[in-house]
Parts: sequence; structure tokens; C-alpha cells
Amino acid sequence: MDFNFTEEQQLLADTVRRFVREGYSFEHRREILKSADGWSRDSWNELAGLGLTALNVPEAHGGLNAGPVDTMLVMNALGEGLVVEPFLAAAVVTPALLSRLNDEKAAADLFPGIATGERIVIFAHQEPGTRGETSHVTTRAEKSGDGYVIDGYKNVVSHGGAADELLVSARTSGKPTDADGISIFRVDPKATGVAVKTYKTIDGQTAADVELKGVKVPASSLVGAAGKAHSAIEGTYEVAISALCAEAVGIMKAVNATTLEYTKSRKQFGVPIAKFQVLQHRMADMFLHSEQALSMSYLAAIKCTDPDRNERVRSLSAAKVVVGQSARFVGQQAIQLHGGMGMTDELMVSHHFKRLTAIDLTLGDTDFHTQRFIATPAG
Amino acid sequence: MDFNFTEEQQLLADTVRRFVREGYSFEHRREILKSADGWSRDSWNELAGLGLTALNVPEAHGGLNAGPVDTMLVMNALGEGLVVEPFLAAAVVTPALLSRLNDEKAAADLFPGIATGERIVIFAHQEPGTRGETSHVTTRAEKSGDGYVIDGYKNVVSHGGAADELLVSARTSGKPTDADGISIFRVDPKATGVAVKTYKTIDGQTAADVELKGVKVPASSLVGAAGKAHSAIEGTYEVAISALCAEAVGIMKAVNATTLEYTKSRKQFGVPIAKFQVLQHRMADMFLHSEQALSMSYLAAIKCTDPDRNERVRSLSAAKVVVGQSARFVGQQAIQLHGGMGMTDELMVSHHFKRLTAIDLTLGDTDFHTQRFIATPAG
Amino acid sequence: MDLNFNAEELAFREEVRTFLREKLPADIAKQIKSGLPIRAQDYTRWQKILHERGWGAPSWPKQFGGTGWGPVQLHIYDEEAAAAGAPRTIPFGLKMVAPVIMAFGNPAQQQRFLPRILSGEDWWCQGYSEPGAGSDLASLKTRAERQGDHYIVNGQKTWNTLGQHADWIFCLVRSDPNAPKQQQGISFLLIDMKTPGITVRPIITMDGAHEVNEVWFENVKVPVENRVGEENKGWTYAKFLLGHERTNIAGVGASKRELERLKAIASKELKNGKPLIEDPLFASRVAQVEIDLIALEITNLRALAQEAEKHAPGPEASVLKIKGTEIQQALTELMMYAVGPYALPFGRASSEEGDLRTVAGPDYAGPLAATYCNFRKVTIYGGSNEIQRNIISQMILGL
Amino acid sequence: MDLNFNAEELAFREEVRTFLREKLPADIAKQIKSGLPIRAQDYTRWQKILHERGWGAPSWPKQFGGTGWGPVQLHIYDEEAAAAGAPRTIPFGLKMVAPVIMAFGNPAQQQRFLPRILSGEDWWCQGYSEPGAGSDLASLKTRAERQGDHYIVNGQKTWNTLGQHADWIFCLVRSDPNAPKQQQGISFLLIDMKTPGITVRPIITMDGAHEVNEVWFENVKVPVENRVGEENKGWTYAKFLLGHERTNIAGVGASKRELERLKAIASKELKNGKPLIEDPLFASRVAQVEIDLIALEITNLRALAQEAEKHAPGPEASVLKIKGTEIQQALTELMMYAVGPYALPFGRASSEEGDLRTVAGPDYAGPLAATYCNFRKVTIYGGSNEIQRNIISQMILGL
Repeated sequence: MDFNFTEEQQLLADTVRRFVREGYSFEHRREILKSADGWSRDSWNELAGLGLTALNVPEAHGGLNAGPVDTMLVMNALGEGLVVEPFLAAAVVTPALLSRLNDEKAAADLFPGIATGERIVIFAHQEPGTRGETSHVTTRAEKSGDGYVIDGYKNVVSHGGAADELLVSARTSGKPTDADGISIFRVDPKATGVAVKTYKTIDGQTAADVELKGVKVPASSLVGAAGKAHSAIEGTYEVAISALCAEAVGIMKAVNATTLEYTKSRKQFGVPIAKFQVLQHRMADMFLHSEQALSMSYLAAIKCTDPDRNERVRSLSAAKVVVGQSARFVGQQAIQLHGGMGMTDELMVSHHFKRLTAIDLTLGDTDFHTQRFIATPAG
Repeated sequence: MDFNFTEEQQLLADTVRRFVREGYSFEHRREILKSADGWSRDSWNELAGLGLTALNVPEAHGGLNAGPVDTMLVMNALGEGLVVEPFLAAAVVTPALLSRLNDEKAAADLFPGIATGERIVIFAHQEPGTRGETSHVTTRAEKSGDGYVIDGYKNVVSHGGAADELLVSARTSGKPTDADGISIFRVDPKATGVAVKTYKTIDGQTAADVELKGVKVPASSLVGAAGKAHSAIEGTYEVAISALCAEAVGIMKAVNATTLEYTKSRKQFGVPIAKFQVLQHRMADMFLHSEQALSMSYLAAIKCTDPDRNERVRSLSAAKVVVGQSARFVGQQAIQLHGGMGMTDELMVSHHFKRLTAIDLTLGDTDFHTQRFIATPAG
Repeated sequence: MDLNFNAEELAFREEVRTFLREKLPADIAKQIKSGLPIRAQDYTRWQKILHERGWGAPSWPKQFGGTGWGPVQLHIYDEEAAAAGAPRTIPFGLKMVAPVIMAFGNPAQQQRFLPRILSGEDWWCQGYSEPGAGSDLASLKTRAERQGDHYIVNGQKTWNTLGQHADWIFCLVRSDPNAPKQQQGISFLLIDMKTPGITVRPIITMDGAHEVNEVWFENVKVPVENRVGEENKGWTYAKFLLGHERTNIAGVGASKRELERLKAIASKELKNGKPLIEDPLFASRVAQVEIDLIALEITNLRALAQEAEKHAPGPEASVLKIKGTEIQQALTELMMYAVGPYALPFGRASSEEGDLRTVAGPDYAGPLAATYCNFRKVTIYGGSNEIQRNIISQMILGL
Repeated sequence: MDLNFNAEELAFREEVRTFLREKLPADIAKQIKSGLPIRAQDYTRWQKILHERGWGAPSWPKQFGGTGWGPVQLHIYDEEAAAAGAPRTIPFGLKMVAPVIMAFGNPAQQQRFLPRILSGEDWWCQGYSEPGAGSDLASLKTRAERQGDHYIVNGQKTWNTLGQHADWIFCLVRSDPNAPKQQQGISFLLIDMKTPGITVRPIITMDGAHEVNEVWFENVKVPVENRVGEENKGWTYAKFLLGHERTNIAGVGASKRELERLKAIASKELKNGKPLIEDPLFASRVAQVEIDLIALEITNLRALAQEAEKHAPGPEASVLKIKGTEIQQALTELMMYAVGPYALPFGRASSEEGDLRTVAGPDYAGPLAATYCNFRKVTIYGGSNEIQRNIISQMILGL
């Protein structure tokens, strides 16, 4: 049992924290949010310069082959600064998927560009009605001549509009929620039949709906074995949950600190409101929640690559539940304790709140993961 | 819209409250609890003397033919005093059932003794696994010659041990949870094959398990139409829930008052603990809960005899949910705020707490009634 | 005891329903029933329609052009209007400044201001809160110096709701900075928003809405005749006003309407291929809110009945505020969770345009996250729920 | 970072498991796994078995006959013992008075008292709380007057746990009533329960159990040699003791055992003809506790790791106390609800008889309501959860 991080991990965490503190101020972020794209290529290049885009890429392909604990530390720091660049989508999720699909050609093609940050490859999987169910795929890829024709609709694809290339899950056989029959295809977002509708999301990030209408792709665009992608998708999903949990923990830490500061400085009836016992206990509860969430983010990082599927699923769903509930409580109470000021766009805390809200709505909410936990027997 | 009570109702409430205050002290109750029977025939006679046993008996049979609002007021006052005599079981539930079975002969036989309090007739319906489901009856009554043979098991029958006569629900046809096929039989608890196992319950009341093994009863013991008792049982059940809600409201009122008193007098670090804002807000929440429960006890009293079944079921289940949740919160917090003293048998508050706990476990708990509410469409 | 309305009350309800069915503009009702904001002009349009019917001021006494309705009629009207999708009453003119003018204003002020509030000609806003003074209102700093027949007002108000549309603002100002107690030395002024020196600066809230403002006063000249009541006695009028503010705070009618919307959304959204409303956990959450709302409705009726007898709302209003706002928040939260990831696309609210763009997903998903964010305010404003619990423990529990 | 135990720790766990499998009396384990009380003699029997193995005092240093285990080993031992159904450690001797005697007692006291605690020969109880002084311990009133080489003790202690079995009591007494501050003038005495003038009066709790007592002292003669440390410096030792009291407060092992029991009960109980554990609402409640417990387990391990490095438990212990007790209460509550009406028959607890009669229904139903009632205490004692939140806000948040 050991809760220490290696020196390299400490260094990584310090580096990213410094980047957030010195290179990603609230004002700077505000400028980024106002821009048309909603994210900054310059900041992205800075993250790449720190090695973050290479973090989860295998060494053989120019990466650092780091693990979920490293990702956790990075997400922690990025969460605190509410960094909107596509680190999670492009540098965690996509590498996790690609590594699990065991397709050497695609890996050799894609990983180098991912590692340098030059190419942004985005996994488009979620569909209306998915609600966290990884096998919910109605998009279909029909064999046609030498290739496939893809029809379907992917929704709220994180940073889908930033993609130089999409990895699209589509069903080559089976019924909508069968685990079997799901395949992954490389799709050019500019190809005929692909319509990418980009928009900003409540948390200041960007996402896209991707419509695929009779999109023709060659057989070579299939990544991994046909119909066998589900376990890779599920594994990727666990990695993504782990990263999201770590991000939420970083945010909660910041939110608790700012709430504490605010209540110490804000006076009512001549005394700082932090003197009111009810608010003190509320903040004690916020602390309690974030401590439990921190514990679960550790568990999530350790277990998201566990070879025992049930152990993995139960741990990650449990983590998502605790983090989701904590995020909701901490976020809501932070606004309440900030009073009217907490409602304004002007304070960071409202942005933290919105990102915490978004995290709970992403990759399956608390109810979904409670039910997944119940449905998965202990190992 | 009118929230006032009639003069007669005010008088009734005052009378019962006076009885509790003057004739049913905590010490007196303690003596009753210690007695072998666990309830007092003298106190019962006093209640009868006040007319309470006649309250729900039709006028034609020597009763007062009062309504659920009167019962509510009585239960309120009895709740406050934690009266353990079988008013609910013998003077509310049984008359409600008998009135609904439309059996003139049984009514003429039984009601006069019920009205005077001389005969205690108890409805034995619940079975292991019932959990609030009124149609859950596995006890069977098989035709045999001129009569029936009853086999089955009734559990935690409130005041079953005090019964001079039992009204037993038994299935004359159908499967265990069919609404059709349930009949009511008059059974002498001393008859061959009937085993009544009496015990005290955590709330200071008494109950019994009733085993029926080849119990022979004549055809004349059938009350009402064979196989058609379910709607009468369900109606009785709603009346009983309404009464339980009123009892809980009376208890919560007392519990809130005693908690307020205790926190005002109990000092820690030189100040009354009622000065601590956290405890003040806790008591504000206890008040909030009891106000909502009070509202629902009104609704329950008004709706428990509503001819629209769905409206009735939804209202009563909603009431049981609000009252159950309030009872749990108020009870638990009252103990917490009383600290160690609240744990002791010596203070009334621990007895109030146990009765609130028992009420939530009786006639279907909060989950059961939430589900019944969901399953019943709005009118 | 009878929880049902009597024949007279039922007839009145029918009258209200008929009126709403015939006169409430369909475009406004549609916006509101879809959870979308309406434009300032829509509020005014509706006020004029009400005024034509003689219902411009349901809560005013007849002598000032009100309906003279009692609490139960008011309640029926409020509930029916909310259920039908009528605009909520913007309270600043009708429910806040008007009662003060009626009680403490002189006849000239009453004749000048009240009819224009009734008709919807004047839009009023509130100048109470200041930066640093939230619940502790009496610590306000905005100065009013007497110069002949004018006051010169300098200072800053905040959390001014919809002041960008307002013709008039009522303000608490400090007219005697040397008064021995904070509560003394405050006056109550009515100020024309067109007066030079007034600047309205938007505060954008996290849902993207422009609903509140800062209002800056720089040497703003206010005629003394625009002072209500006596100089330095404003705190009395302010307290009177706050006592009126909690009208219909329970919001049962609006919450019932939102509950229906929640159920409609949860019936359309799917989970595991079945309607979300059939998911046992989600269904239990919806049932919990519905049951709490049933209880609140009766608690509200009880408070009304008490008010009808005693002619004054008591501290029980705090119970209604707490439960009412908790239910409102639960409803916005469940609606947002019902649509899942489609809550994320940010349809920025704009009450100017009276629309909220759904950028992706079903139409009903558009406003849900913004509304969830917006409704965090309801447990903060009008006396935070923490303050309400203080009130209960002081005024009801006697602590 | 690695949440798993290392090879050495795993080997130790195996050693503990083997020992428990071989030596823990089956009758005791059965009682505990059924949620039933055990007799005083069972605690002593188990202490003697542990002592034989050299594990009589897991938390003591080796020099006094302890195991010298570090926090992780202690944790493993505690969790395994709880899971196996071993009796909980009665803390008054082993974990409360012993550390005080080790730190502040003289060699004679150490030699006289410690071995008999280790062997289970002496049963200790606690004389801290007094009526009217709960969390405010320093306001205690029990007097000790020096008369030659004795103190004459008069006063009353309360919330004395299991003192009816005790051979010795350690007491805080006021030896200088004129000290300028409450905390001064307190001494720490060890008193033989057989001394004339001591009366133990049972306090029956609402579950019917006799677990706590009042202890009355009437002119009780206590030799000065039974005072630990200096006269009037007892508050220092008391604080030291309270710092040790929270050991294993999270109670993860016991809660895991109870969670299994809950699942077993909910699998046997039926609802609508199906196992209750398959009811979606009940299943979600069980899952919520299970998930909270997983989180607590890791939070506990984190605290242990920190303790192992810093050698002192910090205010984080308050987090463990709050979450640990909330989970314990949730488990007792769910178990009671699982059996529904069969929770009502009152099987009165009796630790004398080591049994709890099930009067009706399945065996497992017997103790559930009594245990639910009994467990209300866990958020009250050892510093109520309100006090724990005060500690968090003061010591961690710096308020």
C-alpha cells in the first residue's frame, strides 16, 4: 500500500499546475471562450510542448506510455484551471481506444501525429439515447463493394468540431445494444455525407453532433477486427471515467478553497459569514465530499486498467457515483455560499460549477452508474 | 376550503387530550408496559367511557358514526401520549372493515359490543411477505361440508392477543396476490387449531402471530360475500393509514416541543445548546417536516373515504411517504439533539422515537408507498 | 374541515379559467410552457390585457383599482394563471412599490403613480441591495443629500432585476449618515430612470442571461416630492415592503406546470430503449417531487386560510419559501438529467429576443441546463433559505 | 501509487486469517455475525486467547508486551478480526488507560496494571462524563479531597460503559476547586471498583440493553499512589487519552461484515414474491451504502498511510468518524426495513445472557430494531458528529 507518487509524477503534476497558474489565467480563458473556435491552438501547442499529448501514446510510436495515475495528476491540474483544450478527448480517450484496438497499421498512422499534438483525432461514439451504455450503437456500416457505407448520428461528441479525423463506432452486425458487431472506422470529417455541427457547451467547452449520411469509406478505414470493438470501447470508457473523476476532484479542491476564502471575507451584519456555524458545517460537508471523491479518483485510476472486468466496472461505476454526487453537492453549495455573486459569469466559481454539472452528465450519470454497479457482480 | 373543525370535533379533541394529560402520564404508561398484558383494561374502559370505542360504529348499531377527521383528532392526541390500548386496531380498523363488508348480520352481532368497548374484535390480515400489498393473502379457506377449513399464518397482528374474536382474511379462490377470491371469516381465537403467540413490540404495544391449522368454522362465520372482500380490505387499509398518519403527527408535535425544551435547558460550554445555529436549523427542519406531515394527515383524512379509487390510493400513499420520511427525520434528529439522554428508556422521547419507527414499518414503508403512488395513475 | 373549494370559489376558478383560455396570447403561453424566456414587451402586453379585464392588480384593494380579492381568490388566480402559462407578475411595481405608495404615499403620489402601474405604462425596478449588503440590507451606503427641493443621490445599487426595461426605480438611500443606528437615517425615494447620472450596467449570470444589473447614481437630482413618507423613516417602509414580498412564494401552480413538463420530457426520452419515466430510480425521483408538491400545496392552503382569518402572513411564509424553492430546484435538476448529454449544448438565454436557441437535440432540451443554473438563485434571493431557517428558529421556535 | 497491500502486508494478513480461523471460538463468531450481543465472559475469553498468541495488545509498543505493529498492520488486523466476527476490543483498558499509564504512569503503576490488562484479568471502565457535562468535559464536578495519603472522592459519573463488569475505573476528578481555569485542578485517578462507597446504577437504553451506568462515589478512599502523573495536571492526560480514542473509528471491517449480512437478509426477504434485493429502490439503497463504504475504505487507508508517515492521527479522523458512523447507521436502518413488520417484535437485548430472543419471525429479524435503536448512539458518542464537524471547520478549514 502506497499513496506516494514517483518523482516523475510529482514533476509532471507541478509542471501542469504551473502551466495553469502562469499560462492559463481566468482572463486568458475568457478570451479563449469568446473566440470562434472556443479553444486555443496556442494553448494546445503549449500543452503539447509539455509532453501532455504524448503522455498516453505508446513509446514505440513516439509517446511516453504513461499510465492512468499520470493522467489523473494532469486532469487534476487542468480541472482546477478549467482548461478547455481537448486533452481528455484527444490525448486520453483516443490513445486509450487506439491502444486497445490492436491495429498496428492504424496505430503507426495515427499515433505520431497525436503524440506531437499536430493531429487531433476524436472518438465519435455517443448517440441519442446512449446514456452511458457503451454497447448502444445504432449507426450502421454496410459492406458495399470494397468498402463500407456508414449511416448514423453521433451526438455531443466532445471537441468533435476540432477533429482532423474521426474514429466512428458503427455497427457491422447485430442489434442496437449487442456487444458484438460494433466496429471502429476512420472517417474524414470533410468527407461527403459527413455533417459536423459544432457548438459550445454550458461548461465552456465545445462539442459537435456528427451526422453520417451514406458516407463511403474504404475497407482500410476499419480499425481493428470487424465487429469486435466493444471491449476496447468499454475499456476506453473506464479510462475516460477515471480521467473525468480526477478532473472533478481538481475542480472541487479549487471550489472549496474559493468558497472558504469568500466566506471569510464576505461580511453580513458586521461579521464574516464564515463565522456562522451552519456555513462552517456546510463547508465541512463539502470537504468530506471532496475527500471521498479524492479517494475514489485514486481507485478509479488504479482500477481502470484492471484485467478483471467486473472489478473494473464496479470500481469505475462506484467512482462515478461518488464523484457525481460530490460534484453536485460541492458545486451547488459553493454557489449557495457565494450568494448572488456565485451566480455571476464574472466569478470563476460559476464556471467551476458548470463544469462539475457537465461532468455528472457525461459518460452516464449517477443513476446509470448505480444501476451498472448493481448489475455487475463482485469478483 | 375550510381548515376549521366543528365545535363537536374541538370538544372531542380537547376531551382526549385531557384524558392523555390527566389520565395517562408517562409513569402510568410505564406501569402498563410492565404488566403482563402490556395494556390496561381500565384505561380501555376510560376510552370507552369517553365514547371513543363507539366513534366509528354506525348509529344504527349504537355508535356515533363519526368520520376520519374525528379519528384524526383522536389519533393525534393518543399519539402524543403514546397510548398503547387498541384504539386503532379495535375501534378504527375493525369498524371500517365491518362497515365495508355489508353484512347486516355480522354488523348486528359485532358492532354493539365494539361500540361499548366490551368486545375486542381484531382484523388479522397481514402475512409474512405482505409488505403493504393488500391482496397478498396465502391463508386458504377450503369448503368442507357445511363450513370451511382455514389454514394459514398471520403475522404481527396489532393487539391480536387482546382479541375476543378475530376477523381473518383467507383465500377461497385465486392465486396469492389476486384481488379476487379473498374472504373474511369470524374466528374464535380459542378454537381448535388457532395458536395465538402474543408478544410486545419495540414501540411498547403488543402484537401477535396467529397460526391457523385446520381450523373448522361454520359457513355462517363468513362475513360479506365470498371472495369479494378485497375492496373492503383496501378501503380499511386507507382508513388505517390515515389514522397512523394522524398519530405520527401528534407524536412529532410532542417530539419537537420536547426537543426545543431540552436544547434550551441543556448547557454545553456555558451556553444552552439551542444557541448553536446548526441545532437551530436542525429544529427548523424538524418543524418543516412536521408541517408537511400535518398537511398530509389532513389530506389523508379527507381522501381516505374518497369514492375515486385512484385519487384515494395516490393521496394515501403520498401521505404515508411524507409522514414516513418526516417521522424518520424528526425521530432521529430528536434523539441526536437529546444526546445520550435521548438514548435512555427514562425519557419519553425514546419511546416517541420507537413508535415513529414502528409507524413507518407498518402498513407498507416509504418505498412501498412510493411505488404504489407511481403505479397508480392520476385521476 | 374541507380541503375542497366551495361553490363560490369554484365558480371564480371557472371564471379565471375562461378568461385565460380566451385572452392569454398563445405565443406567450407556448414560450412559458416550453420553459423559454419571454420579452419585456410580452409582460407589458399581458398587463394591458389584465388591465382591460379589471384584473390589472389582483392584490390591490378596490379603491386603487385593484380587484379586492381575498387570499383564496388570489391563490386561485395565481395558480390558474401559472398553470395556463401566463407570465409571472413582475413584482416591483404591482407588489412592492405600490403597497408602499398606498400605505405611506401622499394622495398626489398615489394619483400620479398607481394608475400607470396598473395599466402597464410604467415599468418599475428595485434599488435595495448594494454591493456588500445582501441580507444585511440596513448597512446600505447610497447617499442622498438634501439641496433645496432636491436630493442629490450618489452610490451604487446591485442585483437590480430587469432594470434595463424600467421607467422608474424605488430606492432606499441614506439621508442622514449621522443617525445613531443604521436603520435610522434611511429614506425611500422614487426615481425616474431617465434622470441624468443614472447608469445601468448588466450583470451577466452564468446561464448567459441579462436579468440583473448594477445601477450607478452620480449626482442624480431627485425632487423632494418623490420621497415617500417622512425623511429618515424609510426603514419602516422598507420593512413593510419586505413583508409583502413573499406573496405566492410557494409557487405551487408554476411547479405543477413544470412537473407536467418534466413528465412529458421523461416520457419522450429513452433509457435502455424504454421511456425514462419507466426507469424505477428516475420514476421514484419524480414521485418524490410530486409528493412533496402535494404536501406543499396543502401547507400553502393552510397558510392562506390562516391569512384569510388573521389578515397577515406570518413567519410560516418561511416554510413556503424553503419548500417551494427546494421543489423548484429539484424540478429543474430532474429535467436537466432527463435529457442527459443533450443538456450540455449551451442555448444562451436572451430575454431581449424572447427566445433561447436550441443548438442541438430536441427543442425541449435547449433551455434546461440554463434554467438549472438560473434557478440556483431561488434559494439565495428573497432572503436566502439559511435566513429563512433563522426566521423559523427565531419567530416560530422562539430561539 | 498502489492501493494494494505489498507482499509483506499480504503475508501478515494471511497469518491473521489463519489465526482467526483456528482460534476464534465458533460460538462467539456466530453470535457476532448474527448481530447478537456476547457476554462479558466472552470478551475476556477472547482476550486470553489473543494474549496467548502474543496479540493481547496490538496497539501497544513491544516493551510493554504489545505487538509493536505499525498502522497498516493494525488496520489489517482490525479489519480481518471484524470480518471474521471476533469481538470488538473493549477500549477502556487496552486503548485508553494503558497508553496514559505508559506515558505518564510511574514504573510501579506500569508493572502493576499493564500485565493484567494484557492478560484480560482486569476489566477497566471509564469515569469521564458527568451529568450535564457531555462534550464540555472540563466542567466536571466530582471532587477529590486529599487527606493524608488518600483522596476522598465524592460525585457522580455517567455514560459509564459496561462498568457493571469492571474491576477498575479510571476517573477524572477535581482535586483543586479553586484553580483559575476549569482545565486546571483536575487529577487522573485509578480506582478499584471494589472500594466501599462506589455504587453502579444501570441506565437502561431504549433498546432494552444495560450497556451504560451511572457510577456514584460516596466518600471513596483512593490511595495517592493510584494517581497517574502530577496532581492537578490530569487534563493533560485526559487530552492525550482522547487523542487515542478514535482508533479504528472508521470501522470499515465491521461495516463490510454488516453489509454482507444486509445482503443475505435482503436475499431471503421477499417483496412482490421476489427477493427484496432485486427491488430496484432497495437495491439502490444497498448500492449507495456499499459505494460509500468503498470510498471510506480508501479514505481510511489514506489516513493510515499519512499516520504511518507522520506518526500521529490528524483531524482527518473526524472525516472517518462522520462517514463511518453514517454508514453504520444506514446499515442498521436498511436491515430493519428489510424485514419490515417482523422488525417490530421486541427481542430485548441482554448482554448478560449473551442472547437476544427472537420472539417471532426469522431468527435474523430478532435483533434488528434493537440494533437500529442502539446505533443511534454512534453519532452521539466519542464526540458527536456535530462536534466532529466543528473540529473539521476549525482544524482543517481554519475557521
